[in-house]
Amino acid sequence: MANKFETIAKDFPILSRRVNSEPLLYLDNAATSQTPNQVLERISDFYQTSNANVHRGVYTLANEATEAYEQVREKVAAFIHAPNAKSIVYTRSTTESLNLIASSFGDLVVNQDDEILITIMEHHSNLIPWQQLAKRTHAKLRYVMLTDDQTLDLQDFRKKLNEHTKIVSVAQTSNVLGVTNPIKLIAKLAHEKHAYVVVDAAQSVAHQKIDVQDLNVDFLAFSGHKMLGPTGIGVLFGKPELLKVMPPIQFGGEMIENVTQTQAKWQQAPWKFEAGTPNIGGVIGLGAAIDYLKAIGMPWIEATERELIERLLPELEQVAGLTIYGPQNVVQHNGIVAFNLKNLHPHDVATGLDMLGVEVRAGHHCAQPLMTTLGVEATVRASLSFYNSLTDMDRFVYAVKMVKEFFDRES
Amino acid sequence: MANKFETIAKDFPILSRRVNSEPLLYLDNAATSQTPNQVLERISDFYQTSNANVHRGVYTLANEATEAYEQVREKVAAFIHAPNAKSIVYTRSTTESLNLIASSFGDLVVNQDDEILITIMEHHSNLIPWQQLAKRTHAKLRYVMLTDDQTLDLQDFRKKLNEHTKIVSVAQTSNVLGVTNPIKLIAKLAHEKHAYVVVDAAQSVAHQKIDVQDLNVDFLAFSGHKMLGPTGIGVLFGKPELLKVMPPIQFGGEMIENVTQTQAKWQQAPWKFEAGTPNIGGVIGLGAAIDYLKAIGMPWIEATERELIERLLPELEQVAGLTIYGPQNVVQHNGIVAFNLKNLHPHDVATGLDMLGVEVRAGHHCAQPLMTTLGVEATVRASLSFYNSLTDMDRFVYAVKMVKEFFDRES
Amino acid sequence: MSLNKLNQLYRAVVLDHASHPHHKNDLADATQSIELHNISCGDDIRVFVKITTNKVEKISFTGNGCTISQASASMMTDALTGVPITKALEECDAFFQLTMGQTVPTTTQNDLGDAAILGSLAAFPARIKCATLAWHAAKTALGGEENEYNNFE
Amino acid sequence: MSLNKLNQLYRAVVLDHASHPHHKNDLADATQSIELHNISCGDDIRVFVKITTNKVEKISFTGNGCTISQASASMMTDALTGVPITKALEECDAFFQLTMGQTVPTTTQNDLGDAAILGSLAAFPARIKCATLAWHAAKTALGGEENEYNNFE
Ligand SMILES: Cc1ncc(COP(=O)(O)O)c(C=O)c1O
Ligand SMILES: Cc1ncc(COP(=O)(O)O)c(C=O)c1O
Repeated sequence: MANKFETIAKDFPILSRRVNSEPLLYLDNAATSQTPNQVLERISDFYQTSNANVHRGVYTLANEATEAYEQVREKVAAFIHAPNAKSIVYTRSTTESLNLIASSFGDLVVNQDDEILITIMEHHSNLIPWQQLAKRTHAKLRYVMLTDDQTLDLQDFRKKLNEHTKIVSVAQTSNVLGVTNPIKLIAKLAHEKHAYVVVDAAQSVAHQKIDVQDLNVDFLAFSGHKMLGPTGIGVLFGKPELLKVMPPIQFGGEMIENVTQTQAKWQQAPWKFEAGTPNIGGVIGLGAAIDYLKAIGMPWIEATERELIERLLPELEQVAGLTIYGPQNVVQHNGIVAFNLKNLHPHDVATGLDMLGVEVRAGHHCAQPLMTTLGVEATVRASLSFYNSLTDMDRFVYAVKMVKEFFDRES
Repeated sequence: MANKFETIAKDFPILSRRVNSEPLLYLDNAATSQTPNQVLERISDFYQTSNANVHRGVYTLANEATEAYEQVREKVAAFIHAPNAKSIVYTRSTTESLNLIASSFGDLVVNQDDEILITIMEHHSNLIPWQQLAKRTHAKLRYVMLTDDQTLDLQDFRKKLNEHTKIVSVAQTSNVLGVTNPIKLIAKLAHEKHAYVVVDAAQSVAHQKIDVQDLNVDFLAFSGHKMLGPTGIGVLFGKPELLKVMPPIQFGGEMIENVTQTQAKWQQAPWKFEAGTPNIGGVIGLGAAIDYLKAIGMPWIEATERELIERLLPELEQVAGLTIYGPQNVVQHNGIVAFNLKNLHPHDVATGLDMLGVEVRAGHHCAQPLMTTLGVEATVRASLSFYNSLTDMDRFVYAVKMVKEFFDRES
Repeated sequence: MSLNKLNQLYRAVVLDHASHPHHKNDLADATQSIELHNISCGDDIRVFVKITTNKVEKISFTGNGCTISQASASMMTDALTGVPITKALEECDAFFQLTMGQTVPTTTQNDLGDAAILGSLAAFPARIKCATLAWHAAKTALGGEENEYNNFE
Repeated sequence: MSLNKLNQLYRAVVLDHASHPHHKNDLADATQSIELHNISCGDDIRVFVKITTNKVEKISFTGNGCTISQASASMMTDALTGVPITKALEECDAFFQLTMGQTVPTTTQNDLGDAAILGSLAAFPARIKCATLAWHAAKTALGGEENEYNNFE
């Protein structure tokens, strides 16, 4: 396996840079993943050989660009086992995907006194769009809370799910708690109450195999930049029959079939949602990222990340005064580890780690209501990727201890 | 100058590829521009050395990324002489910028029976958002028509502009007619009637110097991919006092200051409009594109393109049965040349040209109401850039003649 | 110069169909009609069909477009007139395969008539949509494809 | 190992201000109060001022944050208490310059008191916002900066 790590590391030149004179140890993969050379080369190559606008020209170059752009749609569909490419809408990001559902589909199905059910662990991007929808429609936004072990409280979910629930929207993997929620079960229960199910897969798509048909979800959103792709490209999967009835929310070139001075007729889905020149280079990069992930293999990625977390978590727990959020049992905990050191503010800890070349997040992680529930202002968060090594885990724990010592000595 | 052309051509490797066994002659610059190596290298370099999410982390890498991202905002502001970086909002494209104005600002200021004034030469992206706004608000959408010379009829503009006009939205340069509209005058007249002025600068930003303060426009929109930058990044300039009162239309991470279970407080502009992870790589690329344009020099670009069009237009006019749309006087005509050959459908012409390696658009150019006004279904369109040469112009005219001969012989 | 390649596409029969299209008219007694647009260029085709006892008794078209789309529409009406619906749907699919460069049985090629020569389109991928528009409209009108376009808003 | 560099930032005086902040309380007779958030992390500071005859008679703060933000807020209240408004605004600007690594006159440094030592922040660019939050709130409360944040929606 050591060999595989070394080969992989070569694909990510940034991993061999230095930060504050120390070798970079990048542990903020939940914020954004690093981008392998293969993705960057594919993008450059596209611009240097086939760059043209899509869906517009009848000439050779435009046709090449359009084919490349549409082929990635097939690739994305296959990657999450969507029924067809038409169920894949390109967006900027998970955030835009979720906003599109809330604005277009939400306004279509949610009425006064209906309920929208989300969870207290949601990222702001899967929270504010629903909060706004609830305001617009005078519907009620409800939150499923946590168990004592800081995982999703399924009993509370069953309790809050009812005939008024129109939409259930939930993260597949929390970006703070290190838990993955039982989406298949949630979807089954929600569908029994005739609610639609939206899944925020931002934190899961690069870490486990996703099968939207097996999960039987209505919508699923994710971002290219968290799965080795470039920024600026996201995906919204929607069941074709739902995408079909949803109105577009941006208007302009490419998304229309016909326009007169007084009216316009839309294209069919997914194109009706893609107004204007899309992020063509971003789509090409996303395709390359999927190729890369598939070449490495999602099962290998899952297994490797499991090995890493099983090395990390027990060691981290040993550090005196260190609190880990989310489930304490390593088997339930995935590669996202939020924690705090007693009496130390997470920013100060992160600055200390930064001095040692270790890059972790400190803050509310765009999950302020969750912070309130956990009773903290902020946390430190380390998040792994398959390109991290076991040595990285040891180095990280050592760095945490050093930082703790530094502040313990000073204060 | 020949030397400068050769140096420039080296920056665009795509220009030396072949299409249908002929050297590529790319004349669809109005659809999207080609991307110089300098831009691609800057993007790759960013991913390989400083890639991190912006505005989120307190560690070194995140700080580098955020600074790079925000420095480009200053660069964009300087490029169009905006009063400050805070008046620059990053979007996906011109289309998204225009939708943002129509949805956020439009709904704020337009009421029943108000009028929105656009022109018949608008691209669908500067038309359908207003058509939809008019529908939502029961306002009236009016169109300024063309003179006999197929330029904007300023008399008609003065006639249709009145106290009910709330918004005037107009392209600085048409993507079909080869005309540039007198924005400064239009803005002056509109402001006299207390209307707000929106400018679609998609086709002008890469071809002339823009000074939003001198023009005194309220909003201005453009796309990176039409100015040597990557796809997926656009800009909305807005006067700070207007951006300040506009509500955001997408919600999520990054755009908030504070969130509770029941409410949220937005960041200030421009960040309140940038929900979720933005196209960071795209922003970096846009910065590099601006650097490239500035190094070449906007005055040089303008002069060079003028030289090209003055070579092209008279030659093209000589071709029997060829109709050029827009002003016939070369002095008024810029580097976008829409035309038709008698009895030939533009698609067939474009396929013929494609066989000769010449890539031009054929179709309605996302301007169907304009096509109706011109009395055509579609046109061929050749559009130039400073990286085209005088020889390219000659080759293009020769190719048009060959294609005409082919079809004349066949039919 | 490679305009010779154009000869493959613009053969006499294509140009002839385009300038003198067959069955280019409304059908007053149509049982179904479908309009489709070629989004990249604005070409539009409306196809009318009159079905009796599971047969395409009449099929015609109206609309504007390039040589290829007009010729293809004309050839389509020739090929499908008087043909049982199931067979007509098969011919549509065979035509799609042909334009994508796939081979189809000689008997099917024969059924397609003049349209079979548009197999040469495979060398002009950017123009395939021009040729297939009328056939998609026909297939939709015959119930073989869903019309996924939304209505005027 | 480069934790030594941390010593520059976390000197005794900083840690002392952070653990025993001065003027950390509401001001019942405040003439103005402003709350600001550090968006990347959720730190929040509310600054209260009581103005009499163009002077900062009292200034205090409440809120949560890291060592740097708490220490800086505490130092800010020390520096600005009793100072004429125009001078207080100048001190805010001087503090911003200092944290960006620019030099300011020694007399101004003296006016800033303990806060001057946060000039070492220039070596920690990611933390500048932590330190400046309280000063921006103060400047806004003193009318020197516009509060551009929108209200709760
Ligand atoms: C769970 C979750 N949802 C949504 C998002 C938003 O993703 P993006 O910023 O790419 O839109 C993130 C990432 O920050 C996330 O972790
Ligand atoms: C005049 C004009 N406006 C708007 C647009 C839309 O630009 P984009 O597709 O980059 O959003 C274009 C480009 O196609 C254009 O030519």
